[in-house]
Amino acid sequence: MAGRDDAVDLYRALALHRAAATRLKSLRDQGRVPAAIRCGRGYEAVSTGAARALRAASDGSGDAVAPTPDNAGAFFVFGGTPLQFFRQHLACGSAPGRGREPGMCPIDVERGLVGPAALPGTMVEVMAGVTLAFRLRGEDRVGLVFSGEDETSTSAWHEGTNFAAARRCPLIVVVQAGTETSTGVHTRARGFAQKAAGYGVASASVDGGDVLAVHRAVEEAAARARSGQGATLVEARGCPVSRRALRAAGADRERHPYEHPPDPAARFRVRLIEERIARASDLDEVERRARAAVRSACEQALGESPPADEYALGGVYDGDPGTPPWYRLEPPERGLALASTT
Amino acid sequence: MAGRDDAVDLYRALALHRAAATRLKSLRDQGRVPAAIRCGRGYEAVSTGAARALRAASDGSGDAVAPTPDNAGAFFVFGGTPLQFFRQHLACGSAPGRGREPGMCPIDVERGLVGPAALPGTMVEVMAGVTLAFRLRGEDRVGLVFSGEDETSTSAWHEGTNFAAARRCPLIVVVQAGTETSTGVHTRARGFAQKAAGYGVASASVDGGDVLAVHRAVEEAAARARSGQGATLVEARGCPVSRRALRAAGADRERHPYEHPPDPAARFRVRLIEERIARASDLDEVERRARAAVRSACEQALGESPPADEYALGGVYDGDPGTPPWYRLEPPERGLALASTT
Amino acid sequence: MTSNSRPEHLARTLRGEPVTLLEAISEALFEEMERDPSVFLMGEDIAVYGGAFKVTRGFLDHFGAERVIDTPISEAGFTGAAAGAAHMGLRPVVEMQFMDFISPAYDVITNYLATSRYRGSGSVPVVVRGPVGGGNRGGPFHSQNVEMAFFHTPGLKIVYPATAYDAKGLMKSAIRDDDPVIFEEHKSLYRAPHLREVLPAEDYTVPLGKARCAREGTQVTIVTYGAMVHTSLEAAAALEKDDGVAVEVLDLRTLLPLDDEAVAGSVKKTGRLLIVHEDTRTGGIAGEIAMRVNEQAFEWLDAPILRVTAIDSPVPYAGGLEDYFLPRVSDIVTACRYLVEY
Amino acid sequence: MTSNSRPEHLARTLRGEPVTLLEAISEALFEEMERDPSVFLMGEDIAVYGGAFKVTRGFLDHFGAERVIDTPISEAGFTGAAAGAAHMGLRPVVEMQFMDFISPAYDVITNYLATSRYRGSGSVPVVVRGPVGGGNRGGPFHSQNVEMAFFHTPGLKIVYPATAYDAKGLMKSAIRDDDPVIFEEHKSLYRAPHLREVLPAEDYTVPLGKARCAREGTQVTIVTYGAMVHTSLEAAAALEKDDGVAVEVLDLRTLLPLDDEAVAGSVKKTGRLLIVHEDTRTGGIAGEIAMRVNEQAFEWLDAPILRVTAIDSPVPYAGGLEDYFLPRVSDIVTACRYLVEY
Ligand SMILES: Cc1ncc(C[n+]2csc(CCOP(=O)(O)OP(=O)(O)O)c2C)c(N)n1
Ligand SMILES: Cc1ncc(C[n+]2csc(CCOP(=O)(O)OP(=O)(O)O)c2C)c(N)n1
Ligand SMILES: [Mg+2]
Ligand SMILES: [Mg+2]
Repeated sequence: MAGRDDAVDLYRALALHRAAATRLKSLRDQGRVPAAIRCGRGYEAVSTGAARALRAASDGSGDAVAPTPDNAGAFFVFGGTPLQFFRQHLACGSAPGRGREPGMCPIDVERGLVGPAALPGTMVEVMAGVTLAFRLRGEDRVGLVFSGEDETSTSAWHEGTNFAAARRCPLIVVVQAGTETSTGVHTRARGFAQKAAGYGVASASVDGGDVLAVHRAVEEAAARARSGQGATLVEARGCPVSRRALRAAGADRERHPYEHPPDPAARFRVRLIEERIARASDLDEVERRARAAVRSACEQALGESPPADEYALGGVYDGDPGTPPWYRLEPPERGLALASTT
Repeated sequence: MAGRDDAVDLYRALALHRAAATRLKSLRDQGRVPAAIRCGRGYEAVSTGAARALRAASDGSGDAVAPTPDNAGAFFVFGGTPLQFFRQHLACGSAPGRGREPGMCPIDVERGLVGPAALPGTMVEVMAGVTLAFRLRGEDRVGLVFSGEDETSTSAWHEGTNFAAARRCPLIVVVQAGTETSTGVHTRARGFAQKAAGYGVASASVDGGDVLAVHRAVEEAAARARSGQGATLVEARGCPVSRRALRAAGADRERHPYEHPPDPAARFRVRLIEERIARASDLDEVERRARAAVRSACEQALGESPPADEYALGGVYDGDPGTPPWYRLEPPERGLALASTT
Repeated sequence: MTSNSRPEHLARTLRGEPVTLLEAISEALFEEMERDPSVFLMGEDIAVYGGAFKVTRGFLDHFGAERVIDTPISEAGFTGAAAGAAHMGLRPVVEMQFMDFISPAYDVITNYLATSRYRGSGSVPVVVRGPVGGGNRGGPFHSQNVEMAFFHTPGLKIVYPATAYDAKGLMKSAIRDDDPVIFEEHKSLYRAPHLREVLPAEDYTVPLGKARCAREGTQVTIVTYGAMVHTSLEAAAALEKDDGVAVEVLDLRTLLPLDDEAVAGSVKKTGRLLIVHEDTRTGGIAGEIAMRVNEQAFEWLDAPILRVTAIDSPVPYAGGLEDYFLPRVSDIVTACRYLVEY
Repeated sequence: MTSNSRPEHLARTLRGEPVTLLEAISEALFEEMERDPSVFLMGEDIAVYGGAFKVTRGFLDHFGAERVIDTPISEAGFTGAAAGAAHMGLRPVVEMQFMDFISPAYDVITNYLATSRYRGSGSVPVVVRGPVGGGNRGGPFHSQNVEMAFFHTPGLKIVYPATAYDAKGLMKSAIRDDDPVIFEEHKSLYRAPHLREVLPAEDYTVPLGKARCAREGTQVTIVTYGAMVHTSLEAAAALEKDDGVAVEVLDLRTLLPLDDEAVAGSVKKTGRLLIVHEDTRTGGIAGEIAMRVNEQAFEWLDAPILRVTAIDSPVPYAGGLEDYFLPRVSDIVTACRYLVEY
C-alpha cells in the first residue's frame, strides 16, 4: 500500500464489494435469486485486501484467485464485472455459466479467476494444481484460495493443503474464520494458524475486517511463494459467522454480527478520514459510483432472458451438441425400433 | 511398568511378535502367503509397548486396539493367538476371516481387537467411532489406532482425527514414523507430533524402538483419555521405512534398517540384562518358548485346508445363504426362462 | 437430561393428524430413538439447528447432546465413525445435509461399511439418510440422486420412499436392519401437501425389498420410485382418461435388493415395461431392471423395454434448464403410447 | 536435466520387438510426453521407484522430477490438483497405484472433473489410469474393477483395453482427448506372454468410443472387454470346436461412451446376446447394454439377453474363493449353449 491513490483505489474495491453484496442480499430476500446463496456482506476487507496483494492481469500472465461466493471483491479486483456478477447469480442466458450453475463465476483463465467451488475443500486441491502448473513452467505466479473455517475439517482441504505444502506450490490458503465459533465445535485447535505447522507451511493470523492487515499478510505470503518458499496459511479472524454455526455454538443469534454484519468498508472509511488520507466527500463519491455501477448492472441483468431450455443439453463432452430424448421429438413411427438411446 | 515380572512379561510379548514376524517373513519369501504382505519386523516395541499400556480383556469390557499387519504384538497382547495369526495370513478355512480377506485379524469385539484395515486412514475414522461409543455409554475405556506416517496424508486420517478431537473421543493415534523419510517427501511438517496442534489434541514424540518409552507415552495418553481430556497423537519415531519410501527419498537402500530391520526386542533384552532385571538364560528361555509356540501354530495352519470354494458365496447380507450362478447349477431346461437372476 | 414428553410437532400421528413425508421421517427417527437406546444421530447442524430441513428439530432437547451429535464437515469421518460405533453395538443414523455430500464418504461406505460382514468383521447397522433429487433450483451439487453410486456395491441396501406411510415404515425397518442402508428422501416430497396422510398410531414397519403396487393396470407396467411415482401416477391417470389405457404403476420403495418378483410378475401380466427414474440416463437403474426382466420374463415381452429419465448431464441451475432436464408427465405419456401401439 | 536417448526398455517397438500390454502403455506414456511438453505424470511411488508395477520405470531420469511427480497418499488431492493443472493448459496423467484406491477421489472426479465443462469452466483433460481386476490374490482392496463407479457420471470417458495394440493406441487418444478419461489396465494382462505383439513403429492412435470385433461369428454375440475378452475367445473357440457354434466376440475397448452401433449391429446379425464382465453382477454394465439393445434392436432378439459376471460380493482373498468368484470359460460356454438352444 503505497500512497493516497492506492488507498482510495482500495476503498473503491471495498465499496464495490459492499454495494454488490448488499444488492445481492436484497435480491435474495426478495426471492429473486433461485438458490439460497451467500451474499458476502462482511467479507469486504478479506476479499479485496487479499486480492489486491496479488498481481491481476487479463492476458493469462497474472496470479490466480479462487473466490467463494462471499468474495465478490476478489472477483472484481481480478477483472470480473458487476454485470457478469449479476448475470451469473440471476442465471441469465448471457451469464458466463449460462445458467447451468449458481454462484459467482466460472473459470476465466486469462484473468486468473478460478471458480466456482464444488464441494468445500475442492478448490484447495484445484488451486494446488493451478500453482503446481506455475511451478512446473517456472512462472513467477502465485495462487490464492479462500476457504471457510469448517472447510478445514474436510478431506479435500487437507489433501489439497498437504499436496501444495509437499510440492512447495506457490499457494496461499486464506481461512476465513469467525469470532465466536471458530473453534470448539468442529475443531479443538486454538486457532486456524495452528494448523500450519502440521503441514510445514508458514502462517499468519490477521484481523479479517482490517483490509490493510489482510493486504500485508498476503503480500508477504506472495513474496514467500514467489521466492520458492512454498505455501502459506493465512487465518483471517473475525469474519461473519453463519446463523447455523452460531446456533450450533449456542451463541446469541440476535446480537451477532451475522445479522448485522460488521462493515469493514465503513471501518476503512473512518480510518482514511481520520488519517487524513481522503475526505468524506471524496469517499461519498466513490460509494455513490459503486452503487450506481451495481444498480445499473443489476437492472440490466434483471431485464435479460433466461437461457433457452435446450441449453440444458449438450456441452457435457467436447463437441457434444446434445440430443433431446426421443419422446420430446416427433413421435416415433409406430412399431419401429427407436433410432437412438437418448 | 512396575517390577521384574512385568518387564519379563513385556519381553515375552516382544519375543512373540518377533518370532511371528520372522516366521511370516520366511513364509512370504517362500511365496507361501498369497498376498505380498507386511510382516512387522521392527515394529515389536511400538506394538507391544502401546498395547500393554492399555487394558486388555476378553469379555468386551476392555480397551480397544486397531493393529495394522505390522502390529502382531498388539494382536497377541489383546488375546489373539499365533494359530489365528497364521490361519488368517495363510487364508485357511479355519481362519477367523475364513480366507475372504488378507491381513491379520477381523474384528473381535469381546477382546477389543478391531481390524483389519481397509484403505489407509479408514481405521482412524472407525476407531473414532469405537471410542465415541465408549464416551456415549460413559464407559471407562479407550481406543488406540496404529497408523503409518504417510497415512497422515490421507483424507480419512484427517477426518477421523479431527472428528475424534472435536468430540473429545478417548482415542490414541500412534503414527509409526520412519527415520529418514518421515518428512520432506510427503509432508513438510518437521515431525508428526507437529500435527497435534492443528487438531487441538495432546501429543508425544517417542523413540518407537524403545518399548518402555512407547509404553509410558501411551499410558499417559490413556490416562488423559480416561479423564475426559480427549485424544492424543503419539509419534513413534524410528520405525522401519519401506523400500519404496526409501527409494522415493533417494536414501541408500542397501544400508537401511528396512533390509536389516532394527530389532527392538534385542535392544530391550540388552537393557534387561544390563540393568540386571533378568538373566540371559531366562530370556533365552522366553525366546525359545516364543519360537516354539510360533512354529507349532504355523505348522498346524500350514496343514489345514483352504476354505471350501462355495464359501465365496453368501454372507454379504444378514442371513444371505448365497446362491451359485445359474450356469454353475444343473443346466436350465431348454427354452425356459431362467428362474433367478444370479 | 432428556425431557420425557414428546414434542408437540412430533406427536401429530398420536393426535390422529395427517403428517407430511418429512414429519413421517422425523416421527420414525424419534420413535426408534425412544424404543432403542442404541440408536443415535450424527450430522451437520442436526442438533442445535435441527438440520437444514429441520428433520431433527426438537431432538436435541429431548435426547441430549450424546445422542444428537453435530459434526464437522467430515462426511467420511463421521460415516466411518458410525461404522466404529456400530461395531460396538450402537445403531447410528447419519444425516447427509444434502445427499450430494455423500461423495466424500464413497470410499468408507463402499470399501468399509459394505464389506465388513463378508470380511468377517460382523454387521454394521448404519443408516445414511438425507435429501435427494431435483426440481428445487439447487444446481449441480444440491440436487443429485445418489442411488447409482451405491447400487453396484454388494453389501449395501438402498431405500427410496414415495409416501409418508412408506417413509416412516421403511425408516424403522432400515434402522432395525443389520446391514448398512442408504436412505434417500426426495426434497420435493418432504412437505408436499398432497402427500399428507394420517398414519397408524401403533408401531408399524414396511419391509425392505418389497415393491408396492401404486396403481393396478393391465396394459403397460411402469416401474419407478421416489418423486417419479407421483409423476407416473399423473401420467397413468391421463392415459386412462384420454386413451382408456390401463397402466400399472409399481413403486419399488427399495432399490437394493430389487423386488424381482414384483417386477417380473407385473410384466408377465402386461407384457410391456416402461422404467421411469429421475436420475440421469446412462447407467441408471433401468439397465439392471431391463437385464433382469430379460433373464426372467423375456417370453412375456410384447414390446421393447423403454425408459424415461433425466438427461445425461449434471443438474443445471436455471429453472427452465432444470425443468427441461427432468422427466415430465408428457414424456411418460408419449412413451406409454408408443408401447401400447407397438 | 533430461537425457535425450530413449531408455532401452522403452524402445522395444522401435527395435521391432514384441511388447507386453504393460510395455505398450509405458511406450504410449513416454511417447506422449516426448511429443507434448504439457503432458506430465503424478502418482504414488511413480518417480524414483518407477511405480508399483514399473509402468514408469526410467521416466524420472528421462523427464525429470518436474514431470514425473511422486505424491503423498492423497488420491483426492492429486486428482484435484490434476484438474487445476489442466485448467492451466497442462495434460496430467495420474496413476492410481491400484485402481481400488480411486475411491477417495470419487468426489473430486464425479463432482469436479466430470462437471467442469458443462458448468462453463472448460475442459479438464486429465487421464486417471491404473491397474484393475482380479485373479491375483489381492483380496478385496487390490482387485476391483472400477468402471461402474464412474459409468453413471456424464462427462467422464472410460477406457479398458484388452490388447497391447489397443492399450497403446487408446492411451494416446486418452491423453490427447479434451475430456477426463478413466483408463483401466488389467493386472493379469500386464505381462501375459500371449499378449505380446509387435506394434507399428510409427505413431498411431485407436479412437475412443469404438468397439473392435475380436472374432467374427453368426450365431451368438458376446459383448465384453478387458481380461474377459480372452476368456470369451477361449469359450468361443471351444464352442466352435465342440459344438460347431459360430460365436462373435465384440471387445468394447471404450465403455463410456458405449459403441451402440457395433453392439446393435452384431445383435441384428446373430439375434442372441451374451454380455460377459469380470465386474460384479448387480448394477454391472450388462444392464445398460441390455437396455440399449432393447431400445435399438428388440425385434432382432431371438432369445433373452444374458450375462456372465463375477458374483455379487467383495473380491475374496483365498485362491479357491477368488477362482469361484470370477467368471469362467465354462460359464460362458454354458450360457452360449443355452442361448443357441433357446
Ligand atoms: C461435502 C459437503 N458437506 C457439507 C456441505 C454443506 N455446507 C456448505 S458450506 C457449509 C458450512 C461451511 O462452513 P465454513 O467452512 O466455516 O464456511 P462459512 O460458511 O462459515 O463461511 C456447509 C455445512 C457441502 N456443501 N458439502
Ligand atoms: C487409498 C490408498 N492409496 C494407496 C495405497 C497403497 N499403500 C498402502 S500402504 C502405502 C504406504 C503407506 O505408508 P505409511 O503410511 O508411511 O506406512 P508404512 O508402510 O511406511 O508403514 C501405500 C502407498 C492404499 N492401500 N490405499
Ligand atoms: Mg464458518
Ligand atoms: Mg512409512
